[in-house]
Amino acid sequence: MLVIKDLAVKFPSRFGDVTAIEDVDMTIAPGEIHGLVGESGAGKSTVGAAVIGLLPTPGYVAGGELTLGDTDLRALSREEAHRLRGDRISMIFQDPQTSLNPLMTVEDQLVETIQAHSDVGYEAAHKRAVDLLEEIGIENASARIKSYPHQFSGGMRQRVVIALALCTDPEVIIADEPTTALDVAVQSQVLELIRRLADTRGIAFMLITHDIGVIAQVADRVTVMRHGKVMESGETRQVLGAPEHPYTRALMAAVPPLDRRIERFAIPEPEAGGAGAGEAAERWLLEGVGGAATGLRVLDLSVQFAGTRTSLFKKPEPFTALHDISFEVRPGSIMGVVGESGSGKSTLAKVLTGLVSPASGQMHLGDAPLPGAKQRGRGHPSRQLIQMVFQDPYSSLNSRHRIGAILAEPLWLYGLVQEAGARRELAAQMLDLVGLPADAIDKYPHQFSGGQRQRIAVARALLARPRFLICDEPTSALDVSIQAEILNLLKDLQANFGLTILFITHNLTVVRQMADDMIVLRRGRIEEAGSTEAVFEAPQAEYTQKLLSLTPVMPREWQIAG
Amino acid sequence: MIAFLKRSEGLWLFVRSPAAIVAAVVAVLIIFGAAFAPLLSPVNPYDLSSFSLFDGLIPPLWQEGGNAKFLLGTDDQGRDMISSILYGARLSLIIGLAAMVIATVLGVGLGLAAGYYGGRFDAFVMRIADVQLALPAILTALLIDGIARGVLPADMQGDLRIAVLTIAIALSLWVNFARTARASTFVQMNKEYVQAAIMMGQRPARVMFVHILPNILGPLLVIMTVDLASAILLEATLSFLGIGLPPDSPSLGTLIQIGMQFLFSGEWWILWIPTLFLVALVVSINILGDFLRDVFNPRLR
Amino acid sequence: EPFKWASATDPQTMDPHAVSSAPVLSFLNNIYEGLVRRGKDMSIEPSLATSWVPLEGENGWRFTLREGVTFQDGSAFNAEDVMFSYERASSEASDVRSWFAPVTEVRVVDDYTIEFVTSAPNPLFPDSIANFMILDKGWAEANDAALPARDAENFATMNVNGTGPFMVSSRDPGVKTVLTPFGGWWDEATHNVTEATFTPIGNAATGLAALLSGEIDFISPIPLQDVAQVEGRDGFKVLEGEETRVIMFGFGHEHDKLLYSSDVTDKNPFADPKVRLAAAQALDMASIDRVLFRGKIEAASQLVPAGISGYSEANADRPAYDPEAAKALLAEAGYPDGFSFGLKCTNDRYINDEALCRAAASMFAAVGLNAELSTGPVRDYWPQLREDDFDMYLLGWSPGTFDMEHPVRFLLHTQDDEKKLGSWNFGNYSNPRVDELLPLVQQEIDPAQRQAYLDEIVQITQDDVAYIPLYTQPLIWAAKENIDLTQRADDFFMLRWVTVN
Amino acid sequence: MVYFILKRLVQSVFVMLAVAFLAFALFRFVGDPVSQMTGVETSVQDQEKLREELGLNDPFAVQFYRFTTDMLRGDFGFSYRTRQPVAQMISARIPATLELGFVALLISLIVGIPAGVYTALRPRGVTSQTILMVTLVGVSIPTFVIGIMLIFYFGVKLGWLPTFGRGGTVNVAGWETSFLTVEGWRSLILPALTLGVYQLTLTMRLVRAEMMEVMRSDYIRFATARGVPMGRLYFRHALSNTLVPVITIIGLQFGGVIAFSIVTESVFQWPGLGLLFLESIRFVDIPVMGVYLVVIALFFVIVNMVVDLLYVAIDPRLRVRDAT
Ligand SMILES: Nc1ncnc2c1ncn2[C@@H]1O[C@H](COP(=O)(O)OP(=O)(O)OP(=O)(O)O)[C@@H](O)[C@H]1O
Ligand SMILES: Nc1ncnc2c1ncn2[C@@H]1O[C@H](COP(=O)(O)OP(=O)(O)OP(=O)(O)O)[C@@H](O)[C@H]1O
Ligand SMILES: [Mg+2]
Ligand SMILES: [Mg+2]
Repeated sequence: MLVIKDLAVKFPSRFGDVTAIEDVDMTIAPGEIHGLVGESGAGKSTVGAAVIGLLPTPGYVAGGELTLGDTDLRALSREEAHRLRGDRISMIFQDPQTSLNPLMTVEDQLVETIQAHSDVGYEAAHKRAVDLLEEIGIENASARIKSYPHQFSGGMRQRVVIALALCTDPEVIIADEPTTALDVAVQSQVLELIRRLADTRGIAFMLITHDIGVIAQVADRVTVMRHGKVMESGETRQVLGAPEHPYTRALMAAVPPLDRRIERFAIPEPEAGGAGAGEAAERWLLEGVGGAATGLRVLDLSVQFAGTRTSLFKKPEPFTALHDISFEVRPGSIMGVVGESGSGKSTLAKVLTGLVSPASGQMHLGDAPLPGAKQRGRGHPSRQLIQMVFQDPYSSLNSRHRIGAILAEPLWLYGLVQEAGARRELAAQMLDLVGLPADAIDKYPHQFSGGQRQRIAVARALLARPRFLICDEPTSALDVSIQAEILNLLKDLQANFGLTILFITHNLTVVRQMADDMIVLRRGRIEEAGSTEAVFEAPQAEYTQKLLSLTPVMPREWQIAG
Repeated sequence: MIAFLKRSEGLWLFVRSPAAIVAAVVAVLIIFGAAFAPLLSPVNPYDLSSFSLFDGLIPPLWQEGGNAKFLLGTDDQGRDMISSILYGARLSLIIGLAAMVIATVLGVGLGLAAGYYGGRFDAFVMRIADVQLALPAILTALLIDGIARGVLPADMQGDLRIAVLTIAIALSLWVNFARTARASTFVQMNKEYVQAAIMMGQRPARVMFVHILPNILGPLLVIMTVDLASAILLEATLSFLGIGLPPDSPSLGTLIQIGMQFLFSGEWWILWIPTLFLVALVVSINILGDFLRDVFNPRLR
Repeated sequence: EPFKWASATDPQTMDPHAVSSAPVLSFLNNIYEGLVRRGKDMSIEPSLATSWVPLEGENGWRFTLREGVTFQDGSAFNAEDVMFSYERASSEASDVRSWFAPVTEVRVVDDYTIEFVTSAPNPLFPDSIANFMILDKGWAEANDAALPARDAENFATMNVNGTGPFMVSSRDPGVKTVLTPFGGWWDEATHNVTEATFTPIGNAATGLAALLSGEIDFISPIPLQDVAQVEGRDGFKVLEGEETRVIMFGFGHEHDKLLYSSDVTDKNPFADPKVRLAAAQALDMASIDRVLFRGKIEAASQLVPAGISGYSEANADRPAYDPEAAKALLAEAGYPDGFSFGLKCTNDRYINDEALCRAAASMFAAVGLNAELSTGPVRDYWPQLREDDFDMYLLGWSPGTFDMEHPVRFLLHTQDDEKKLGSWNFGNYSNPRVDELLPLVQQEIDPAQRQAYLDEIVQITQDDVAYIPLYTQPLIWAAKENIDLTQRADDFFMLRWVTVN
Repeated sequence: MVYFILKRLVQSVFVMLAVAFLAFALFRFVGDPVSQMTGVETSVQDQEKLREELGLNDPFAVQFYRFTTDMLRGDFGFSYRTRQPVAQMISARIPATLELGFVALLISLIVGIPAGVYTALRPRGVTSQTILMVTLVGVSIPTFVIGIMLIFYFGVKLGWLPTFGRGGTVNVAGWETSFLTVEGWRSLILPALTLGVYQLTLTMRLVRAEMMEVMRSDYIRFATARGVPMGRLYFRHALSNTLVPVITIIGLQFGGVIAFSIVTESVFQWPGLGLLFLESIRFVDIPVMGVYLVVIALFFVIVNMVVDLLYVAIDPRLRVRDAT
């Protein structure tokens, strides 16, 4: 039984100690999965790290109690604490790609861990390792155990990570976002495994995540955090089904439902400024659009990448990222593109924007043919007409440029506004339009939150007066609440300016909310295409059905209508 | 705004780091002294008529035989040590800085372009870098010295000595910049802001220099300080090998090389004072480089 | 006793005719011998020749060879070997050919008599071949070394077979050479060395450290400034002497304008003897001696030091240090504000050469002669001087024959390529009377008359300030206290005079 | 794998050719070999004749062609200075330089790696700060000054160690080694220290930086979280992951070792390639200088190949990919 009482953690900084978490209470019983949710920066990881005693320097536990069974975790010496780690408490990290030592075989790492905590010989340790791998679902474990981490797929690696955390039979496992980096398919397997282990072995799990769907699926109890404090805590059914705290309620409202379409998302706390302002920018945009929307047609498009060369004499096998795909985006509509990781979604965006050359096939923007990257000169009109909003708001803005410069760039580049003062003026209005304060213009990107940055990215795209906007997973790096804001903004833009949008995502629930039509990609081929409602209501392809069934959903009755 | 914040962030770290403060004070003092050498030093050691052999080998003031006219004593030519050192530091810094700037421009330019274009061009630049690496700094300097000696008329060699040395040192340093710039550019190329710029149809030069360059300055700045220190040392070593500056317009390295003759003859000040000065300069530049590394890599703090 | 010594450079070859450089000749003199050799005082004494007399009826000398001499490989020495060695040393591939320029014919009279015929009377010929070393004909021919190696190695580059007191027992070029006494040497060995190891040590400080740490017994030379340090230590001593080398400044007499001046570009002020004298008077030899040479040098008045045959006692004064007079002279010559010019110096040839030039430049500047100093390694130096690329330059000259005639021939006579006269007179100083006197000096047998001729030459060239002789280069050797050795004025180190106590 | 090695080979050939070209082209401008080869009294005509004989008057391209083809045939020509075959001179000096460089590198690794690990693990400790400061001062003093100081302290003042040369060497199958005699080892200590100090500092700082970086990686955090013993954590997990960048830099530093061995060898009269090279410069011994450069480039190329192979040995991700 892990008991956390009044826990407070502080980080000394140059402005004095920053309190990361405060007054955190939590109890996790054996065999229980205790979910910990909250937006980014809420202090979820800090709780986990404090329990296992691995707070990042210079953080320290400033107060409260931490007890595991009879042991007072705070009273342990450095050595004792280290001995306890693995033995009684273990931890699983988010990214299976980086959690394993790439230079050691899985066996080395397992055996080493087992031997560190129990006095067994190699043979016994090895046997235990193989058994464990088998138990958590790695086929042919006695052979695969000799492999290096890079020889496993992501899902298998996360299983190995779990095996490592399990191999010493701990009482508590802290899982910090164990599935965030994984596909829905793999995610559901891992979650199942965790559930099973909790049930069969009686291990207590602290499951940290920001995905409420995940919590809904497996957690027994849940704690909601915000700004380092516990907002609400209790049985999952209780907290999510009948939230009492307004924050929890707002959070629930922002979760897009999978099974129906809602017009707008409820937003926990509307941002200052809000939409509706920036009329001048709106007018300027409408001037440029000047009426009819533009569609896009793609015919038999293929994309190949050069494979890695392994022989001097053989030409490397090219890797085909897109196989003869054809589809059409109706003018003024939103087209959703879904598919698991590596299915070719970003590649499609890159071909359309001219970053990657197609191997074959044709593209038409409106009625005009759209040449591939190599034939598309820097001055080609499509460079302006097609704009893109990228996935990662942290890297899509040049962190060394001011917002003003970032926004003015398309105006200058496409010669839309000649005069510098006017460009700045327009940029300020555009900020207003996407709901940011005007003083943002002289700041740098790092001074904004992810959601704000994504708004800036949208503003930059709009300032080119595009007719066709590509959004490549624009919200996957964001919390649900912020995701909701961005999605609302995009919907508004589409409605107001007749923008045509290609919306790429791996999240089915988001697509359902956004897209008029959709295609499902898998390994570079279109598995299914059609209107969104049709696909969701009656999926034809087996793959689509599987995706739909694996997506974690909340029971319908928990959802608050938007 | 961000510059201000960054600066204040740096400033905050700086105030907490006594080593960096001391280093900065020492470096600033030396650089100041070097920059204003003509105003600060009692005599101009390059002006032959300003000193006389008659005053040769006078020890520093505090030692027996010292002379108030020559605070730190004189060398075997009767040159005032203070003046020689200030002027010498000036030359050393000029050579070091110039070499560093040339190496930076060359290395960063090539590295950026290699990272940006990749493929054949990248391979080509890297092979050239390999060739350069296969010829260590001292060899490069000897080679350049050799060409200059052969190609330039004898009377120009004295004047061009500084240029020759600078180029030689710069050539042996650029690879560092090129490799770092290239590696950083590769990282940046995958960042979405670069893709956005390319997608918008911006000119490659603009993408490289306006977008990418500011983002890779951090590690480059660290290399610049470290290389400034090694350039100054390299110049000293080249002087030792006899291909540095002539003794009548000495750099710190030349002064040390001259001083080596007096290592055991009792005139310790001719060697040790410039050596101490050089060590102080190089150490403080290196400490500042370390400090910058910390500032730019908050993860290592 | 084992003996270890070091010097700055390794002899580049073991072939006595391949390279005419001091390190090679000095080293090989311990292994090979010539017809004559120099004693401790540089005088000529019999070696492989027991006596020599001028030929009668023609110009030249007859040498009577020593009998019973064997080479180190056991073969006997006779006139054929001398003849062979002469042919070898005067061949085109030889670097010492010039010694035999006056020789027109060599005749083997019998096994132990040989005659050298010269084109003109040549009283100094025996002196001039003291370093002409004799090889065994049979050995050289059998080993394909009948000619000196020039651009490839041959057997004699690495192997030796002389008649001298020592033989090479192992050689690692540039690293170490071990010599052992030759048991069959004809002369009586006065040394007690059982094995001598030579190591080149290029860095002066390292060499000094090696001596002080006791790893070597003797080193030559050591830097002047370290003399006090060595002398001050127990168990070490310094041998100070004077080389015969006189260090001087030379002028571009025949240049019609200065090459490196920033103010006087249309004429050559150094063509005026007043200006040259002013330059000489500007130099404070006392300070140079005290500071740069730690009181170890002797100021020079002429191109050879006192004690060398032909030295002009009558002209033993050099211009006094007098900056005021120098300024006055410059004003008189039309340069009241002085002028600038280029001064060329070596930096690795003579002791403290660079420091000397810097000090001189500073002294010149004090009277208004603004020297643009350029110093460089000797590898670039001679070609520059040959191409007349200087206004004033530094030169050191050691009379190979230990006679005043030598510098007159090379440095004072007008350049004459055909007769190979004035070949090192880079500035082409030219005085008809000097040119006239040289043959007289060369052929005069009467010592008094010969000296009179030489006095006249010295007088003329001093008046003309043809060169500014500065000082005689000092010789500084250092050894452990228990080593007895002889320092000869040509800086040659003879193992046969070493005793380890 | 084979492809990888072949590709490196092709690149190496390019590097070698470029160096050969540079070596040759540049040294054509250094001094005048003829005036060095001949004595003071050789006439201008004789010199001209010799120049003709040596082919120094031939066109540039002809000379370069001769240079490379001769070299490929293993004919490295004769030294202008000693008239010995260059191949023989160079090969006689290689053992000295390689042994010196090897020991220096060894010192830098044996001391530098633990020191780097230590200072990374206790970044704020007094000992760490002292180590960092002392080594920093160490690399800021010119090598030649350090060398002479060591000689005077340990050689002259204390009389513990030889001041110059290699001491006793033993010839093993044509390789003169210092490793088999006490005297040889004693002679090695000071020069190797002098040469090693610089590399040591670099190695230490590099290991430190990499180690600090690695210590923050997820897999180290994970290994800590599952209680892997500290010793194993630092040395097995962390250190081995710093090796790839460290080896790269050490490979690159090889150039530095060779370059600085010129200085060290001249200070210690160490009969290696560097000393030979300096002498050759002094005498404008072009054939020796040219071959020296090419040999150094060859070492460099070989070291880099070895480094590449080491990567593969260290990092399983670089081994032949199996289908996953
Ligand atoms: N190393 C650190 N130094 C200073 N402050 C820190 C550090 N790590 C975390 N914090 C503070 O602790 C707070 C909580 O961070 P934590 O990583 O626990 O959030 P989280 O809920 O896990 O967020 P995410 O979902 O992004 O992982 C942050 O707002 C931050 O201010
Ligand atoms: N430059 C490239 N060179 C070689 N292969 C590439 C390149 N870019 C993408 N690929 C391959 O093409 C396939 C499709 O990649 P893409 O980035 O389009 O996937 P995605 O659907 O966007 O995945 P994610 O959801 O992870 O972003 C992947 O298997 C990827 O490995
Ligand atoms: Mg977290
Ligand atoms: Mg993608």
